[in-house]
Amino acid sequence: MLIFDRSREGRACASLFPRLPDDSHGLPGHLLRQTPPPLPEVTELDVVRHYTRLSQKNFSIDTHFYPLGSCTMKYNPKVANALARQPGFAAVHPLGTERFGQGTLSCLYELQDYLKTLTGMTAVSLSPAAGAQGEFCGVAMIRAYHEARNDHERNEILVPDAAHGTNPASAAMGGYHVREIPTNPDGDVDLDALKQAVGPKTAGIMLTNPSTLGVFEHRIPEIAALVHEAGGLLYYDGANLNAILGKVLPGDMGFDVIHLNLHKTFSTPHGGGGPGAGPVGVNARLQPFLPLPMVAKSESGYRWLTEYDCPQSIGRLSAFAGNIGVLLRAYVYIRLLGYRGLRRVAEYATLNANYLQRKLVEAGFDTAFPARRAAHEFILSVQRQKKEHHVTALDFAKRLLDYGFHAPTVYFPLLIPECLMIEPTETENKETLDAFADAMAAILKEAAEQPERLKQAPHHTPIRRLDEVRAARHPDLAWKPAPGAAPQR
Amino acid sequence: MLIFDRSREGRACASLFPRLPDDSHGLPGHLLRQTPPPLPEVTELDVVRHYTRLSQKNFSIDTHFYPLGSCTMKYNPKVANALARQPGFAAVHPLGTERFGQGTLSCLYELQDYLKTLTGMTAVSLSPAAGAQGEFCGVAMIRAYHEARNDHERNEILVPDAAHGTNPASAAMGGYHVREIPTNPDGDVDLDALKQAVGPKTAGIMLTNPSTLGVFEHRIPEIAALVHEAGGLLYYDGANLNAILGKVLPGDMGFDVIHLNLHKTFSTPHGGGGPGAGPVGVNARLQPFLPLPMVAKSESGYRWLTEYDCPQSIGRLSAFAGNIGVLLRAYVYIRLLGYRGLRRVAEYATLNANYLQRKLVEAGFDTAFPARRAAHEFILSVQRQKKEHHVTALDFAKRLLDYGFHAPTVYFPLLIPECLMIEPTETENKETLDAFADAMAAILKEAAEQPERLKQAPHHTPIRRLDEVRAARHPDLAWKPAPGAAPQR
Amino acid sequence: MPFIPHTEAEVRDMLAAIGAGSIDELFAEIPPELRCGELKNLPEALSEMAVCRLMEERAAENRSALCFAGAGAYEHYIPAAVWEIALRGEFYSAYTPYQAEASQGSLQVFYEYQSMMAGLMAMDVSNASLYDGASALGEAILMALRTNPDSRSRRVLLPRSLNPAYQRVARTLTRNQQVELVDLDYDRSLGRIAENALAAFEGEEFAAVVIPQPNYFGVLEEVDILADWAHRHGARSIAVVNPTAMALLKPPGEWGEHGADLACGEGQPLGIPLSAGGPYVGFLCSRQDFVHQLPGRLVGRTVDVDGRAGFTLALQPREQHIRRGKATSNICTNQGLMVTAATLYMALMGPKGLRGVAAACHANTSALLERLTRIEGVEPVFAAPFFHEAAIRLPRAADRVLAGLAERGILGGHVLSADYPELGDALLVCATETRNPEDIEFYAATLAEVLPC
Amino acid sequence: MPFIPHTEAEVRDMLAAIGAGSIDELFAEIPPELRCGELKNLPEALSEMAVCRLMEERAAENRSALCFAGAGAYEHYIPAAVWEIALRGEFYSAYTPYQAEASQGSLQVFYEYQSMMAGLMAMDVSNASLYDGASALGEAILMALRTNPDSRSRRVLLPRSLNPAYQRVARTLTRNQQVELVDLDYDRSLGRIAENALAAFEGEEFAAVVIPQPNYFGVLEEVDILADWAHRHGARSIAVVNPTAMALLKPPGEWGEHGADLACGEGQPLGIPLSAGGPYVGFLCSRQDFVHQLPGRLVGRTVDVDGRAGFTLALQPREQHIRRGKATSNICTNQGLMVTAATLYMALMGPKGLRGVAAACHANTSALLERLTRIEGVEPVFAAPFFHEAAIRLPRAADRVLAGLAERGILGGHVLSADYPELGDALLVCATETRNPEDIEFYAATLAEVLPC
Repeated sequence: MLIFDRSREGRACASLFPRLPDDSHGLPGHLLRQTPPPLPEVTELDVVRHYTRLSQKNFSIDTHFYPLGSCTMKYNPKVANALARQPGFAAVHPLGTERFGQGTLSCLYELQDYLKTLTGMTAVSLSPAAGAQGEFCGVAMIRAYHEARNDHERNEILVPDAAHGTNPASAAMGGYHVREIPTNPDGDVDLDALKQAVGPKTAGIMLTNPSTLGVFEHRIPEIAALVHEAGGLLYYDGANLNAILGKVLPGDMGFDVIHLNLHKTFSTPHGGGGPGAGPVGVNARLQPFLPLPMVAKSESGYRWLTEYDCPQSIGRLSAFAGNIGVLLRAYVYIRLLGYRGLRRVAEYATLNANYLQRKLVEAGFDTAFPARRAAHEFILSVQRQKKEHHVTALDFAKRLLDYGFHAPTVYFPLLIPECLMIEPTETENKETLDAFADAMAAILKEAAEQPERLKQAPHHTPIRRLDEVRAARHPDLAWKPAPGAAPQR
Repeated sequence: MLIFDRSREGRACASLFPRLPDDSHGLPGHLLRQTPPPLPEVTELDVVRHYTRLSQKNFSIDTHFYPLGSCTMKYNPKVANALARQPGFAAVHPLGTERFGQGTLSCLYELQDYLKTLTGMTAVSLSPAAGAQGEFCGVAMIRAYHEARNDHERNEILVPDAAHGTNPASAAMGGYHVREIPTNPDGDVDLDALKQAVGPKTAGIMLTNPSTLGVFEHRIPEIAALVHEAGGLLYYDGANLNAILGKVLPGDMGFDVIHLNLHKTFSTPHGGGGPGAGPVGVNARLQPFLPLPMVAKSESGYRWLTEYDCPQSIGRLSAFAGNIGVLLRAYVYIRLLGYRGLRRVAEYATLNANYLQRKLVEAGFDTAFPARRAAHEFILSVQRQKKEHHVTALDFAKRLLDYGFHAPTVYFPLLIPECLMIEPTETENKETLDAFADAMAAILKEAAEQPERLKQAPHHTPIRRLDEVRAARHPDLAWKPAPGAAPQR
Repeated sequence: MPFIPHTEAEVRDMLAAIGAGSIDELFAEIPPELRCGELKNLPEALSEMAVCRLMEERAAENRSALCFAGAGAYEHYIPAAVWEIALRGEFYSAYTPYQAEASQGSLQVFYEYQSMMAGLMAMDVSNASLYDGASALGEAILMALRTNPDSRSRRVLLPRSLNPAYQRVARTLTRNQQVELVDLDYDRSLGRIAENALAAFEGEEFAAVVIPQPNYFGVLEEVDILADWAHRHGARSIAVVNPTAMALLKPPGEWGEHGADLACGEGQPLGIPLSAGGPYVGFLCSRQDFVHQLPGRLVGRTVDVDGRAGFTLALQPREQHIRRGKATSNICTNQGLMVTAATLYMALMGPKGLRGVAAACHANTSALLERLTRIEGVEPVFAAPFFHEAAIRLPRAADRVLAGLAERGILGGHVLSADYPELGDALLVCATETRNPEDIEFYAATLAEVLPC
Repeated sequence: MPFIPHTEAEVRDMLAAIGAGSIDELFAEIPPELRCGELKNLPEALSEMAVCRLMEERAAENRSALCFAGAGAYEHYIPAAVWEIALRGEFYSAYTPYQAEASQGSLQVFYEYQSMMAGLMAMDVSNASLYDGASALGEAILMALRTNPDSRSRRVLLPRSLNPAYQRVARTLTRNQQVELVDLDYDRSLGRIAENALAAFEGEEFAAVVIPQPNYFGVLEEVDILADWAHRHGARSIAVVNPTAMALLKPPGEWGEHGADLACGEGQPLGIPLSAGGPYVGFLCSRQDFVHQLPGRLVGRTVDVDGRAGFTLALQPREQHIRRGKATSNICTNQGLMVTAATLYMALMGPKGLRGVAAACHANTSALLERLTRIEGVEPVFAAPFFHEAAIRLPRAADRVLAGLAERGILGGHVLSADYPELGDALLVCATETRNPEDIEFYAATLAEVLPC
């Protein structure tokens, strides 16, 4: 039932109406709305009951294990939310930050510093609102760098075929052609192919390390040398930084620019899809091009850096300064963990991944790169089960929901057929991993003995498998008032 | 699964440990604990996930219609909670209230005034922590009044047989004998019986009006006259005040003392059983005996009244000043509704009750007092269905859970056999009442056609009917560490 | 109409269904002469926005204080997860869990609370809470009398070292029950129950003895001796303890040879905000064989018809809604929401965390006492070991010193002279884990500044 | 170990299962020369209590301001129920709803949001949000180009009366896409798009025209004329609107003869706190036939195998995780939590409530303007009707006036001279429904006091 179905003409949350002296506003009639917007007319109880019950239909970290590869669904500390939402932070108008928001600015300034240290970069801008915006930014800085050197021939960005879809999409938004680099059977970049691809047209390469295949690209120094020698730059997609936090610095691997996903590595909430935050870090040669604003410290306090300070900046990405509430949560997280705790993140994320991989291999699953150590995530392929029992990765995923576990990422990366990408994160305990492995083993047995159980799964969720074809062919994207409905007054 | 089952030795929420300079405290060994308390050793994620999922097993106003007679389960405005929990209110130490809590005291002072107006009483003390404590208080004041007049022979409190169990229990705690007064078939007090009972031993009478039978005792002026002429006092149990708020003042009905249930009439939360608040109001003759503390206003600000100001007070009921956080919520509620809104509470609660009663009578249910107008609640009896189909009020109650409705109050009042006491409150809308009536009608049909559906209900709740006999015979009231478990360090 | 959903059309339809011409007609059974007019001396409705602004102003009229007061209510750090979860609508807006199948969330929480409290106290059972610590003591005294029908006495020994507020509440609650509360004096130099005062009662009969730990002065009582004394005199021993302290100190169940019979106290330190005094939560634990005399709610674990473990209100025949005038108490609620918060707090802190809090409180108060008594004219009142409070004697009127500190934003403690004139200008001070060295130094420096005035 | 559950015994067992001797061994594939040492210039861990105290100090370093600034971010009253529900763990800690069966809560919320936004804008469809209003405009411009392949032009008319921050972001986002953004000047006395400026472009070809309502100066544009102009010139019309205003003003779908083609803007006024600038939420609505060119998430309603209504991500082939380099955008999130809050806000306010907010904002800003321009030397800059912001001209340096007001706790508005030097010492002021008559009087009195300095 939609909230609109609960609406009754004349019902309202009366205590939310501001008191009006009078409603004659004197605005010109031809610019006015003629019929009220078709928003629901309900009481506060209707709203609270409707959305509370809706919330209960969600899986979430707070209720379920969420081994969603490449998404780093770790526990989001409650205190980070509580502190970031304090009225002292929430009430600051963005255009009054320098005069009324020195406390906010001090946190942002320190966060810039912490992220520099954690990435081995020279400077950081916190303004990108999400990983993809950080990527766009990184590409734009690469472009600005080459253009500033009057190096206009470089029109290609290299991207491994295993990369996140955002990498080529961001390169395209930056006006680049995308050239895919194949992957070796061991999961590393095909160096020979890279050598052939790299050249005077190469603006840069976008890499995740550990890669989306869940393994550490250990020839990264060679890759860096190759690209740099050709005049290109290296972009680090920070999606998998959780695997190496405090262990290896992207700057030390030779990367020139990096974006971070604070909603992954620094445990800010995913919120059902956002808001995230995607700060970018650069080494000295890209520093002039960082997006605005950034925070600087002076004797009179903290202040925003603007176009006057940074004339070569690629510009602004949002009307104000990005997702500050998210940045404050990440700041709190870093202060809670300290440098030792941040390093432990990578250690225990890696321990959990390798342990769970071992348990699942023992249970009879095929892993994509059996010879390799898993980073913080790993990939199973159920291609064999598909051949033998006609069950797919999607069927495994849906059946897991019945067992009370969120599904892993499926069908990514694209080059592993029928794959399940599993990232347990460091905040889950051994019993949960064991219970998940047991569920996977049980489903494997079901796949052989009663494959229909999987194909028709899930059975116990609020709804079952949806008609995606109908959703695509006849998209119903918005409720509309019934055509015959009396016009609302 | 209990939280203890999730415990693992050595696991902890490390960020919650205070930093200690050193742990050598030098306290005498024979006064120290030898083994750590058997609290669970878990992480914050364990705690959040465990209790979030537990919460989802509850019915609540925020998720379900709760037609629980005599409990006034109306919507609890979210803003009342948000405001009462502001750090400015939450951080005040009780012994620093006069110096650091003038804002809190101003709200309490005004609340005292509002409740005086709403009850027609001369003075109010907010200190009782719940309705039952308010009742105890009222009885104790009646006793103190008679003792102050050296009227020591009065050792009886009259209580109608339909009264809440707390009434006789509170009278007993006040040291009184309880004498029950029977009820007429029309639901009113048996005046002849009252005339016979009242006399020189009568300390007072405890009444709810509208009564627990859901009807307004319209001979209340006669009752008041009878008791007062005999030298007794009238106590008003405020449990049902929602029915007459702003319509009739208990003071005008002749009552000398009243308690209020703020968690009913003033919409403070029930919280799974508490905290409530049970302020008491009195007319002039009982004023000297009110419980402490109360708030007074002087030129230098607000201050607590103490034993020095009120030497005849019955004393204190709690270490400090009662459930102040609850009082603040009630204050907010009153400010949101204003005097017109408070009066509407009774109007629409009564409208909903009479409408729902009519719907259920039409559906074929027997109502306890068909000749009477329902107040804010009414009583059905399924005695006929019990005789015909062997289904009980409890069966109806349990089956309602399957339909997504909380059960009404059952088997109270005791004098109506197989009764269901239904109070919809003013905050529920017509569709909800209609849906509830439809569910009741469907269950009535089931009762005739497939009574086992009722007897074995509920079918769809997280657990089904519990073995109460086992719970009573072999009470398991606390988890204990397994006897063989390794001693915790 | 705030919080009322009815549209005009619906009101018409509903009245028609009822067969009434107006809402007012529904009140026809009320004698007209009783009806009141509009209560215009109540305020007009405010919008939620206006109420927020009003309450923010009121909150701002409360001044924030650097708190060094205890005396029964303690500032502790409350982990953010506690109220985040406790205030979920499913807990906040649920009723008393009479319908077990619809209330497994609250019921299991209460069962876990009972388990944790029993464990912390090393007692067999705990009820699901009472209003606050002081009223819990009142109920404990009445319960002790019920469990001791063989005693010819209805006298109860009440130490003067017990929180005076608790003494007062115990008197209010037991006054009409033929109970005699007998004062037991304290040692003026040690600050704990005086050996000679106890000796003076040797051979007399008492129904119960109340034993605080730590006592009101923060001082540790010799609980083994006291519990054994009670037992020897046929009296029930009633422990009144601070729950935080029990992570560090010997719990009531282990006092003396037999353990205390009852243990009660204030649960506020377990995650409940100070909030000017309430709502708090009283706990009451007892020996297994007294369980039928416990007042208040109890939750038990049992199984459902399918054999699954489940929880339900247990032993309800003790209670007023069944036994009415013969119930163990008139109480018909627990402090459910506070219990939920306390359970979350204890689960989050665990044995190590709670012990850490206790140890930090003791260390901070020790540091505070040491630092304050370096000030000229300030001295400790008592010599015996203490937990997280201590009395200091000041060289001038304690109340005026407190006023001076308050002007500088410090709640400097609680003046003892009203209840204990014999102690002179004594102040009860407290430094929990929330106070850091800079706070203590600031207090000391300010006190030094205020004192000479 | 904060947030890490592993006990020592478990680590041993897990390593044994893996066949590794230590955790460090798990990192053996990383070339040793790349490994970093301990990052000691990061701080040590703090306890949650210490972090709270730190952040409370930082929050206190933020001074509270009586806010009269708008310029793209607006202080509105946020009903308490909004974030109470939006922050429930099930919304807060959920991922993007790829697994529909495990995400019906978020999916239905997003569908309802899309429905509400489409209804508010009188457009056919809305996406499930973008980062903020400015980036939504950037995406809208790129989308307009994609939907207009017949146009030989890649020129887009960008009014100078549009928020300058939006102009900047549009430039950043479109710079590498061969788009030419062409300035469209405003009338110096009316404060809206100048008729003669538009006339100067008559006959030229544009791919899109951006139309703000209200514009940056708070002034109402003649949207019907502008939308029709765009249509006549083969250009897509892109509305940039304030969502609160749309409860009062003609919505984009009804502009001119055909309605705007796209409508975008900032959703912050719909229940999102100011929070120094973010996170906010951008909305983007369009005509039905452009839906395959929409960037960002879209949720559709469909049925499950049992025929029950359910919700799922729709038209995913538009997106980067499927189409990669050829996607409609690189965006792979929406602002889910903000969308949830905005949905709750709109549901709570309803049509009457939102209109009431809009009307109160207009009335308050009218009163503010009237009151401020009674001060000697203060005058309105523009003569045309406005919504809830207005520009005033000051008799001395606007920035110094603002500094004077700030000293007295007032955020007096936003200085226009940096972006519009031609306007002199102009200040953009705003009074939403949160400002009451006393606030306005206080501002005026303070301004009168500050001005002569």
